[in-house]
Amino acid sequence: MHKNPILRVCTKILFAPIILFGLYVQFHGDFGPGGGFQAGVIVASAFILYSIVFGLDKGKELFPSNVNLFLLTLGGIIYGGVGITSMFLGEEFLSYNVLGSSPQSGQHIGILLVEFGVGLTVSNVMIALFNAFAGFKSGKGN
Amino acid sequence: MYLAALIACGISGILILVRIILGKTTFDRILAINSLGTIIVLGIALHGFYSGRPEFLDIAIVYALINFIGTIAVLKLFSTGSLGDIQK
Amino acid sequence: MELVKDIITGVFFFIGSMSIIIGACGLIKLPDVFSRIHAAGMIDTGGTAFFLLGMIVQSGWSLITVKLVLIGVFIFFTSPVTSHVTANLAREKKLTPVGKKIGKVL
Amino acid sequence: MIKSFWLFVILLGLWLLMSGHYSVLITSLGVVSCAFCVYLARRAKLIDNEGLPLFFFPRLINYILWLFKEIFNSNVGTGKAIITGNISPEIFIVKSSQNTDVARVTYANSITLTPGTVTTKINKNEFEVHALNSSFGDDVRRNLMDRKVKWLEGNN
Amino acid sequence: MISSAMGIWNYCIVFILMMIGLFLVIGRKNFLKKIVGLTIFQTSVFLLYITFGKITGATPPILNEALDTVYSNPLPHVLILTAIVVGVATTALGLSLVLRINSEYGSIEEDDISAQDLVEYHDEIETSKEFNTKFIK
Amino acid sequence: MISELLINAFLVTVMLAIAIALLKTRTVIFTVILTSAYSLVAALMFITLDAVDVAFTEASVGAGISTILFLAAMAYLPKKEEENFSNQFLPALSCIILGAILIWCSYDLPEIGLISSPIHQHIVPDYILGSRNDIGIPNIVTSVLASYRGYDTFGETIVVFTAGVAVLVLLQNNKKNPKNTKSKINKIDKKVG
Amino acid sequence: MIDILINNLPILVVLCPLMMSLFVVLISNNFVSWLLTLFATLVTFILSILLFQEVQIHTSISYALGNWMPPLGIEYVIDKVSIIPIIIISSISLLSTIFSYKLMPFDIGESSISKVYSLWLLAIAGLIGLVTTGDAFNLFVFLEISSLASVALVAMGAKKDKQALVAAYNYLIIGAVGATLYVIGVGLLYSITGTLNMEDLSDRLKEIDNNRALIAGFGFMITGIMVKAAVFPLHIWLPRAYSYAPSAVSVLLAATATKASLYILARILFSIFDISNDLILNTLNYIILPLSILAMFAGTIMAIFEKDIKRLLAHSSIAQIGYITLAFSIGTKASVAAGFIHMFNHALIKGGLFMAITSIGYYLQKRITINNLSGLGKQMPVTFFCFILCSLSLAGLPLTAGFISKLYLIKATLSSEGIWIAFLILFSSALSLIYLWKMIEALWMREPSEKIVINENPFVYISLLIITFFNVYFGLDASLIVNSSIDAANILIGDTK
Repeated sequence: MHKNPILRVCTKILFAPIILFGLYVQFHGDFGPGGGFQAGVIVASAFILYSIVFGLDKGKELFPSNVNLFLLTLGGIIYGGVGITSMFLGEEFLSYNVLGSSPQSGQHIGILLVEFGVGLTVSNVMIALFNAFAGFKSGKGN
Repeated sequence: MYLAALIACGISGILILVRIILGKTTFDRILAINSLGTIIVLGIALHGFYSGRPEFLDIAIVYALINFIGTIAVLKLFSTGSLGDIQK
Repeated sequence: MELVKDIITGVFFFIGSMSIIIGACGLIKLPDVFSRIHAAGMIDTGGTAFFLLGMIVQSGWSLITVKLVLIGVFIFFTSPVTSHVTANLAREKKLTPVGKKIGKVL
Repeated sequence: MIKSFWLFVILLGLWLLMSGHYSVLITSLGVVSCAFCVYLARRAKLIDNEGLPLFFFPRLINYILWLFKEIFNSNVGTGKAIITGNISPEIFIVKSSQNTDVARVTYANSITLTPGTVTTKINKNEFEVHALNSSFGDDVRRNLMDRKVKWLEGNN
Repeated sequence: MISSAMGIWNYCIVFILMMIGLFLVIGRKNFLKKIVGLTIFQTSVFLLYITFGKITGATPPILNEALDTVYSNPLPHVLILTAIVVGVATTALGLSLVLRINSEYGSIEEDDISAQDLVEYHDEIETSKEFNTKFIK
Repeated sequence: MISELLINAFLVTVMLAIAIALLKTRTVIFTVILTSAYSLVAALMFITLDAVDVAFTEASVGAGISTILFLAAMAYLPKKEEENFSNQFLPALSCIILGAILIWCSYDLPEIGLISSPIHQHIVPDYILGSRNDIGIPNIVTSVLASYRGYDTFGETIVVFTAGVAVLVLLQNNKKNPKNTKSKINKIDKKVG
Repeated sequence: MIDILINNLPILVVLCPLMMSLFVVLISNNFVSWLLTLFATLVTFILSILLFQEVQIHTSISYALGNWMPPLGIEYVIDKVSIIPIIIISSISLLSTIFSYKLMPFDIGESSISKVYSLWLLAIAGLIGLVTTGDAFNLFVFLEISSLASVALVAMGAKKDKQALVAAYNYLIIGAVGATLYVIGVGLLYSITGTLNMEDLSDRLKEIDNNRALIAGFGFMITGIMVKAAVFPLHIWLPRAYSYAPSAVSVLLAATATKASLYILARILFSIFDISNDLILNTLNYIILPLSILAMFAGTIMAIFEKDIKRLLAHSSIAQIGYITLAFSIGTKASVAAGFIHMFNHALIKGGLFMAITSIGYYLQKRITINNLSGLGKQMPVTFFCFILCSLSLAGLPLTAGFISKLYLIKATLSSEGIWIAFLILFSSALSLIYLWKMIEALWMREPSEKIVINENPFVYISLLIITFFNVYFGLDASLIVNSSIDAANILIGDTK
């Protein structure tokens, strides 16, 4: 489908704004609807659009699968890491109060980081899922 | 006023749904579902105004986005037989 | 002032409602995919534009307006793409449109 | 590089318009996000005349207003055609006179965007157009929109 | 009166939707359709939860300046956010299994597959044939 | 506020229509399209029920990603479902019984939208107050999601992670070079004896 | 530092395998990934032992996650009840990780080992999280983690036999339906009480009676968990899933997965709801009791006629689950204690049997059927010896762990329900001797059908030896298990009866 100029031009123009919108949703989850999951899916959908239009190989070139795997775990590690940090600071797992100078700022930092971890994992898992499904080579049958 | 607009959306939504269920070719269905998406985007925006909290328009944008990508994906599936490769 | 706003919005909404309902009717009534695309185009352009305009009038200068404009821009950007790709594929899959052909066709 | 900068500015403007929260944290996150987007766009090799048609900008407003008028007119026309059932679909070829792909895409999209006419195929500078009835077809064949897009494109 | 009737109508339809989903899961033999049924089933359960959380005349649970605003119940929303993501994870895993099944068996109809399995099982048990030929060779 | 309920009732009925169409159809692509439509309408319903975050997620995850995954998988699957009416009695009966139980119990469920029911009185006021004072975030859903019930969200991230790893493992197995594998297996065999 | 460790024990037990699974994915070296897995399970085991000691001192530890007081936030509760499944899971997972070292690369191929170990850890973490949590919805999340991970692990058997895929698919779909039913139940209960915390839920449920939503909610929750626990008519996913899974995975799943669900079942029956409630009494007497008796016989009889040995053991698991639910359904302190004793012992027994059988099958490289086994026992004396001991334990012969649980079960039934149930238990145990004898006969008495030279590998049988040792040890001195089970029963049944 990349031969079709309309689709190609449109994808090229939309790619960056979609990712920006995803990041906007990511960081404004505190104020309105949105947050890690939704943002992750939106960012992933930009990559998926790119892969659909330009082909899976181009998509993997843009976003190599080992980087994908690394970021996929990094999200979980960030989330867990925030919890463990608060544990080392003498509170329970995932109690953000101790992360900042005041409980409220601690909560802010904690929620921001945690949502970022969620977004990272979700977006990378979605991209990985899409790549795995679209690039599936059937063995026998079919 | 908003309610009237919502009702209009509802009516045309039903009509489009009829087309989706009747639809002869798959292209008809894709077209109809794309229109349904647009109607729902409008419905979301209108409902925000109707219920007095119009600041949640992000959902409508996401909706439009997902609608677009979904349609492109279906069409890609039809043109090449899979979402991955780029035949032709 | 509020009244004027409301009236303008009402007019816009009326036009928008008409165009989406007529579009939906067209979607059912018209004979084949290619002509139905026009009806879908009516929903995507006329309906969206007037509904969004009506809401913009109501919201005045605020973030909401920005979002509404963004929705409009997005739909105006993507609607022709999907319409075109649908039509293109339908042509490639050898669906022959109802009606006459003028001259040679690609 | 200049184009990347412009993309960054545009994206940042978009962020600031959407955000509505101008605390230091959120704004700096916005700057980082925009930089990240530009980086990705550069990586994906999207920043060229197609991905960022800057040369449209000077005349864009004028064109959009004109396009809206056209869309309104053809909406009315299509509505009438649907209600009265006065349709005689036709399919034909028009030539486009633009030089760049972006401009051709703009032209094709503008044709599609006005209800009543749809571009069904594109082959270099020939478009196959499907029209709901001959009056829409005549509108396209008069090449008014073609000239308008040519004007929008400028002398690029 | 009307509102309570509407409420019961809502509940009943949501329950019927659930059962349609469940029926697709347990009644259909096509593996893909089962997953679709699961999606429908789960989405309907989400609807049930969200219906519990609604308060008439309230606004979405996002604070605004006014102190006397009534907000709908945010807890079901949180639970369902979790459940949606869990649901999509299940769907993805199920789909990948279906893909593998199709590439191994050449079919995704339960009857076909169990027939193939039965033949194979019988062969192995009765004749104690070496079952992983691709391994040994 | 009857109009709210009317909108809900309308949307639920639309969903019922889609579900019935799903029961009838045997074409895979149509099934996928209808599922997508079902999710879309469900998301609209979530908005009318004030659950904006859920609608956001349902629209992006339920309607977007699941549909794309279905489509991606569909490319390799048979396009038609076989007609098969045998053995549908027992499943149908059990579904009807379960549905009847649920409808029977709906008599005692709290009325929709009643603010005095315990579900709205017990913990939730604390969340609303706490979100304003302790956490300082306008979106109560986010504050409950990430702070009060942050551990649920952690679990959910792990679920997504699990699914990702599982799918990678499952779908990559096929693509290996068979020659390579065999030699490795032989090596293991030798080692073990 | 030690302070932090002790204070956060309840969460660390879950967190250790969970976080390690994130790191294991990234490692490409197979040996290192196994080593990390071993390390994580070892630490988990040590932590759970520490936790056991803590619980002996404090009776009940409540851990408020995020420092939010329980009805607001999620709470982890570890008391003398939940420590039993934690110990079971952590010990079995340690043993089966050792066991998996040689078998895993063989069963699934070398290329994806690190990812499989990550899933392995996730399954363990999910199971432990499932039993530690005190929040009805958080339970669902961990239920899904463990079930998704174990589905993927079962599907890994496809390398050897493609039927594993169908088995995994059925496991996934039935499991997901079960989980959704559970969610419906939680939702109905939530709608009438407004809380998700189990303790709070049980307090608030006491004030409500004769409510239809309560009855339906209870029914859905129980049904959902019963699907996961493979209680008799809902067990259809189990035999296939266990028999086609890779060897090490079937050890892990058979010994732990259903135990966690059974624990949840006990929690719902006795802790969230109240045993004095008519609803619960009726459910126990008229639904769970007959089902358990059916399960005992159906499982045993299916096992007798089964030729595929892994499936045979899976069928026997269904019968054993029947014993446990039977013990729960009688509902006295003694019987619930007997249920927990049997839960523990069954984990040991089934773990041992599956280890023995799969390590034989490992050398066999064929489907493990009765015919294929002929004469192999002579060539593998250690494995065979352990197999015999575990079998005796399953049949409930004296001086084995199985005997203790049967003894307590029969004592409990005699004191409350009368003689006929005790008779049925004895009868089905006697029946189980038939299939055990069938296997032993094949292994020892027959001549091998073809010549296979087998050298036993210590890495494979070391964990088998350990598990067999405990099978015998707890047959001789069962005070540890019996005492902790009686404590658990005391907490669950409380003073209401």
